[in-house]
Amino acid sequence: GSTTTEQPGGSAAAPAGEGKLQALKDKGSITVAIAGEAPYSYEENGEPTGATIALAKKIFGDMGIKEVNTVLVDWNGLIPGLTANRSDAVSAGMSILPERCANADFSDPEIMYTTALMTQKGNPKGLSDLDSVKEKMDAGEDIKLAVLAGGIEAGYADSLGLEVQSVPDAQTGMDTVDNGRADAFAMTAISLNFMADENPDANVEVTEAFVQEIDGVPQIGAGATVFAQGDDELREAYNEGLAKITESEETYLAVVGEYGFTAENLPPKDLTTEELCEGTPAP
Amino acid sequence: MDEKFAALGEAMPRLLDGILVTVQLTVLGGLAAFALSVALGLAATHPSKAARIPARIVIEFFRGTSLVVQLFWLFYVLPLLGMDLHPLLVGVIGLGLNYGAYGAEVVRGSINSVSTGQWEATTALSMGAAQRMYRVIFPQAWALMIPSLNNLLIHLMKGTAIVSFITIADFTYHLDQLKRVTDTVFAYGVVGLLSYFVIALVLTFLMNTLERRAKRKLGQGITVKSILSPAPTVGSPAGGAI
Amino acid sequence: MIAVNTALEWHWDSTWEVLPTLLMAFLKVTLLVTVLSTLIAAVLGLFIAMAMRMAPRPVASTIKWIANFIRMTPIVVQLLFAYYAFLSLEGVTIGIIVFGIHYSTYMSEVYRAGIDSVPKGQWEATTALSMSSRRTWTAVVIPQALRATIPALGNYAVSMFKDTPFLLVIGVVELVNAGLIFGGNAFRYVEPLTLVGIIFLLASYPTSLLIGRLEKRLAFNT
Amino acid sequence: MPSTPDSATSPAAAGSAPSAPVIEFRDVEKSYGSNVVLHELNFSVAKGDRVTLIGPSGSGKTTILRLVMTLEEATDGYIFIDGEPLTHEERGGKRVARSKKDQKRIRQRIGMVFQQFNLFPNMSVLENIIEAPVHVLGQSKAEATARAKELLEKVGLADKAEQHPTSLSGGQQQRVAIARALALDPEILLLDEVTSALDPEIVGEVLGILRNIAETTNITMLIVTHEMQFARDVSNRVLMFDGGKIVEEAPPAVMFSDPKHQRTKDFLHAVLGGEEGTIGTH
Amino acid sequence: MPSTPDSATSPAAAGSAPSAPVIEFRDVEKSYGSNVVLHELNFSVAKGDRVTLIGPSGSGKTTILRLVMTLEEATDGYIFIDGEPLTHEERGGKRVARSKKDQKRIRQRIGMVFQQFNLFPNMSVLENIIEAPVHVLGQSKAEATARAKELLEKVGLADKAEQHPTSLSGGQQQRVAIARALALDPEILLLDEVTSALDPEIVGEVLGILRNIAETTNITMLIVTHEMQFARDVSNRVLMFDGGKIVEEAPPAVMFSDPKHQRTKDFLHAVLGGEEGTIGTH
Ligand SMILES: Nc1ncnc2c1ncn2[C@@H]1O[C@H](COP(=O)(O)OP(=O)(O)OP(=O)(O)O)[C@@H](O)[C@H]1O
Ligand SMILES: Nc1ncnc2c1ncn2[C@@H]1O[C@H](COP(=O)(O)OP(=O)(O)OP(=O)(O)O)[C@@H](O)[C@H]1O
Ligand SMILES: [Mg+2]
Ligand SMILES: [Mg+2]
Repeated sequence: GSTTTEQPGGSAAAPAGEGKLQALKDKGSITVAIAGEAPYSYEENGEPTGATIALAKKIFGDMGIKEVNTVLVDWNGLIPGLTANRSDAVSAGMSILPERCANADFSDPEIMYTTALMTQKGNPKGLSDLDSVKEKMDAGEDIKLAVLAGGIEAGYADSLGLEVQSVPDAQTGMDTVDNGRADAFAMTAISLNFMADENPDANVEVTEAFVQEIDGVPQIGAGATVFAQGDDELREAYNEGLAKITESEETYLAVVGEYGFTAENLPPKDLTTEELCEGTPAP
Repeated sequence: MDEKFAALGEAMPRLLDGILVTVQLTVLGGLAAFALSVALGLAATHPSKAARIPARIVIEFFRGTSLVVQLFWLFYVLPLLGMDLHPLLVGVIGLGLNYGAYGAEVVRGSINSVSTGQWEATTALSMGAAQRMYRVIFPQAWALMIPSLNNLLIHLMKGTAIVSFITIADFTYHLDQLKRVTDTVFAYGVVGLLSYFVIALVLTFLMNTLERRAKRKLGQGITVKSILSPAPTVGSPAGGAI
Repeated sequence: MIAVNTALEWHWDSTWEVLPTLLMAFLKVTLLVTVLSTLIAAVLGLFIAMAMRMAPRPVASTIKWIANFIRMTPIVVQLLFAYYAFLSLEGVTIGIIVFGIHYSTYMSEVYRAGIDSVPKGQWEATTALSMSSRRTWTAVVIPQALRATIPALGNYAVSMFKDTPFLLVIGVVELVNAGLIFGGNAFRYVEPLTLVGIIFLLASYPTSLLIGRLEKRLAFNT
Repeated sequence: MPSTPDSATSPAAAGSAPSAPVIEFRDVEKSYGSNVVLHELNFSVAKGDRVTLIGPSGSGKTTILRLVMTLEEATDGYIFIDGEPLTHEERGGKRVARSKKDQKRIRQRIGMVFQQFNLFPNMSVLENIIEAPVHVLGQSKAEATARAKELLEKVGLADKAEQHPTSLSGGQQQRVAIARALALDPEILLLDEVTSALDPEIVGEVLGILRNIAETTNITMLIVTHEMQFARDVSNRVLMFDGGKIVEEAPPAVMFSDPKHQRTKDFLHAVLGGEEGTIGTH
Repeated sequence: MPSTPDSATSPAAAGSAPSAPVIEFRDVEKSYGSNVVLHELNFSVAKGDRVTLIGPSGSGKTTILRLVMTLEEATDGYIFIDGEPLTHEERGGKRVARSKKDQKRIRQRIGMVFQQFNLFPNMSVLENIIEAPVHVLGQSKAEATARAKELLEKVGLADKAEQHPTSLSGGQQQRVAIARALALDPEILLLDEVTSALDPEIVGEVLGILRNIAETTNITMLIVTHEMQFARDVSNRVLMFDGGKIVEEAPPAVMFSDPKHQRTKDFLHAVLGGEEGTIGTH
């Protein structure tokens, strides 16, 4: 079961720190927090599914933790829930960012992110990336750009000085484009492509993915599972399992391929969480 | 339209679960808020400063900050201090604290608006402080406070719509799911708002009945029409707001 | 319990980083929505109160039930409904309109009570002086009714202010949402949310005190 | 339009020739729901009459004044002011309401002073008094102010013009209310227990002012009061009411020294503390 | 502890030997802020005395009763009940407050009837009366009820025991309030304008009851009233107050027929409508 109301009471998570891994193995189940974002981790017909869920099920399953329970929370509740011990890990493809590393521990990179724009079919305003949006805006064209409230693209737009509309969720972002309230919706390429595929009737298309540069620095994003600080044993065990999957394109796509992931999303072997945490990703 | 109702039928068990959660939160939160209202309200009218000042601080604190922030703290920060509560319990406590602080003002105002003559009569009859409150003042203040408490209860019921924020799958949460398979106007507009309205009307009816009983005990009449009327009382002892 | 310590530690650098963002969100959204919605609610509320008093019965009771419906259903659901039903409007605009309409139903009751609070003797005196109904309203009833209503209207404005975090359901980045987003990005929640709480208290408590004093002064002079 | 009725029941004011009554009640009935408050009431008041209405609580005295002031409407029957029907008239054998405009025109000749003063708290004393002259009669502000000052002088409050009514004592407020009613130069003045909300010691001031008005003007007065001494001093007729009917009618000298009806005797006994003979003649 | 003071100013009730005063005011001063309401007041009341306090509005009459009932505290000076200090006592040359417990014990000997009755609307008539006997004196419910019925009989309301106070007329409510005060068997009964909220015709009933109590019991009474007739009938001493001071003190027969002080003359003139000599002796 996955909805919170079915929880017996208190938190379902095991106590943090030493011995946690063993405790989870003994229990045979683990609780991961998700934010309900397709195609990473979400619920369909009340059942958790998605790419990171598939990863979690495979990796934890191989460790002997057969059951992966999910708790669906608001994006902003993922990390507080983890520190408050309301979950054992966060499986939502959260980006590894330097400021985050000080307050929680990421696994090794699981997903490489690129950005894309969703536009109406035929891309009437001829937009290709955020720089093109900026150019046209500066040229006085009336371009409305939607971003997810609190999303990483909101940060990009802010750095570029773009006027934006915030939307509460991805679905709404697509609706705004479909209805013409916005001309483009910036988000990760994976999410946009997945949504566009799921909704063939919607009057939307997705641009080629791009890597946004801010002040000349390419913003390479990589997502990972998050563990509470101190759960080193658990995280290392997870990383071991993850390494077996990210070993080759083949093993990687066997797990996440069905959720629209491609080779592009496979993290390069030499990219480490430490580097990303220091803010010096390899080009 | 048919397919929407089909979707509604399919979602019905979950929607009913959601309504049950919402009603649970409303009733339990309401009871918690009421208990707190009385405790804080009595403390706030107490002659001793040692009782009054802490009560005032608690009241002002919980009235002055937002329910969303309070829920966040209770849900995510309390566990760090070693208090690990079930989400539903967090919801009940959060609603209870926030609306209880407002309710305390209602209780305080109602107690203060029992006429000074009644207070003086208890002195003239040598009644003790507890006896005075329990047997004379509170029963009269009770009739005065019900309409305002009803307003607060409706507010509390409306406030429960935010609890999906702390992972509770309440009615609004399931409306969001329904929206995905039908559309917004149908899910929020027709199903959602109407259901909430019915819950609010039922609550109001119950509270009006309570008020009628209380007033009858005081020998005051109250019409059937006023029981059915959902209009709020303003210029309440709390000063009107909320 | 290492996590406990880091999560609850107070980081001054995070504090200084988030404070400007919060203040901007407070000024540009929270305050803007509160002020504009209060204006809408105050004007619309008066119209509703007048319509309920003067319109023919069926119209008046229709208005009354609509007002009750709006008043007794969650503003969160109303926001969601309006946000998705009127996709051409921006979140902040939706917020201002929904808050304005929702609270106008409360304010109409305040006006009604204010008008009712003008003693019957005052109305009778205007009849005894053969005053016109227009003059009765403008010179006697409204000036007296407003005295009784201003504090209550102020209290509703404060209460609206405290409801603005509900805007987060439609993605409007007001004060609380700005704090949460900062938390979500930096994984630090203690500083932003404490500051949010303090800003709320700083804004609402003095306002309430002011209204309380206004209330006393107006009551004394009547 | 009915013809001006003959003054049938009204003994005209002492010495004057019989003239059309200023107020006439003809078969007036008033009920609230099933509660009949006035029963087929007939009486009339001649110009310059000072009529006092006395009687136990609930006997309908206030209701009569309120009917004249059009604060209430009679359930049946007709009231005439200077021979003209007030709220209803008989037309083709039917009782029909008069237009608001007609009612308003007639109402302008009538002034009323209330037990609770009912001054407008949002206006100064002067503004209270000039309100109706300026906005109803259309007098200029200067003209109305000059007259208001005269009236304030008359009630002994010339120095209070700029004050707020709430800062005045009860007796002072009541005197302002009297000035306000007089500012419209009414032909008829209705006074409903104008002293019963006042402290006993202040009552005298207000009664003194009213006595003075009665002596120096020719305004027709209808007075409800529990002050038997005042009734005696000021009025030329006393009507004793009970249960919505006139029980007895007489000049005050007769009514107080030698009441005919048992109900009147009982009432006077209760009100005067068992000494109904003790109210002296001046 | 001060010694029991001699009854210095109190003319004891007719015929009885001089005894310790039941109430004594010694240099009592009361002010609200800078407004001094009672000035160094000295007087005492002997057992069985019926003292009427008269005087213009604001002269401090109510304040005196409220001080005795401990609804207010004196700003200076001492009040003794049966020789025992009430709210404050002198200890080591200093004025110190007595404990709440002591105050409560003394207060139990005093009953008060208010102008506005102040019956508890959440209780029936009977419950109002037995409330204090049961919950303060600890009587059994049966015992208290029996006594309450007796008292209701005495005030003529035996049939109203189960009714709600709000369903009674003002006069009936006041009679219940009297019964309620008597149910505690007070030694002292304080009555503050108990008839002034009543309709004039009903006043007599209530005064009759009080007269009866005065005649059939030995309760010490302190009465504030505007009913001079009643003061005359019931009391054996009248204290005339003005500006928080006793202006004149005399038996009623003397006070009403031959007041010495000009202030008293003026007051009686105003209250009695200029006929201060007209109150007859019974
Ligand atoms: N608005 C009303 N609705 C119902 N009944 C009313 C209303 N106004 C007056 N009455 C009733 O009409 C009757 C006469 O009332 P009215 O005020 O004329 O008496 P009154 O002689 O002036 O008495 P009082 O001396 O107490 O002022 C009373 O029985 C009263 O209850
Ligand atoms: N709570 C109070 N605060 C301030 N002043 C007060 C208070 N109670 C009474 N006073 C003042 O004390 C003075 C005496 O009041 P008190 O009520 O004793 O007069 P009284 O003789 O009973 O008058 P009345 O005949 O009008 O009842 C008055 O000037 C009054 O304004
Ligand atoms: Mg009357
Ligand atoms: Mg008094």
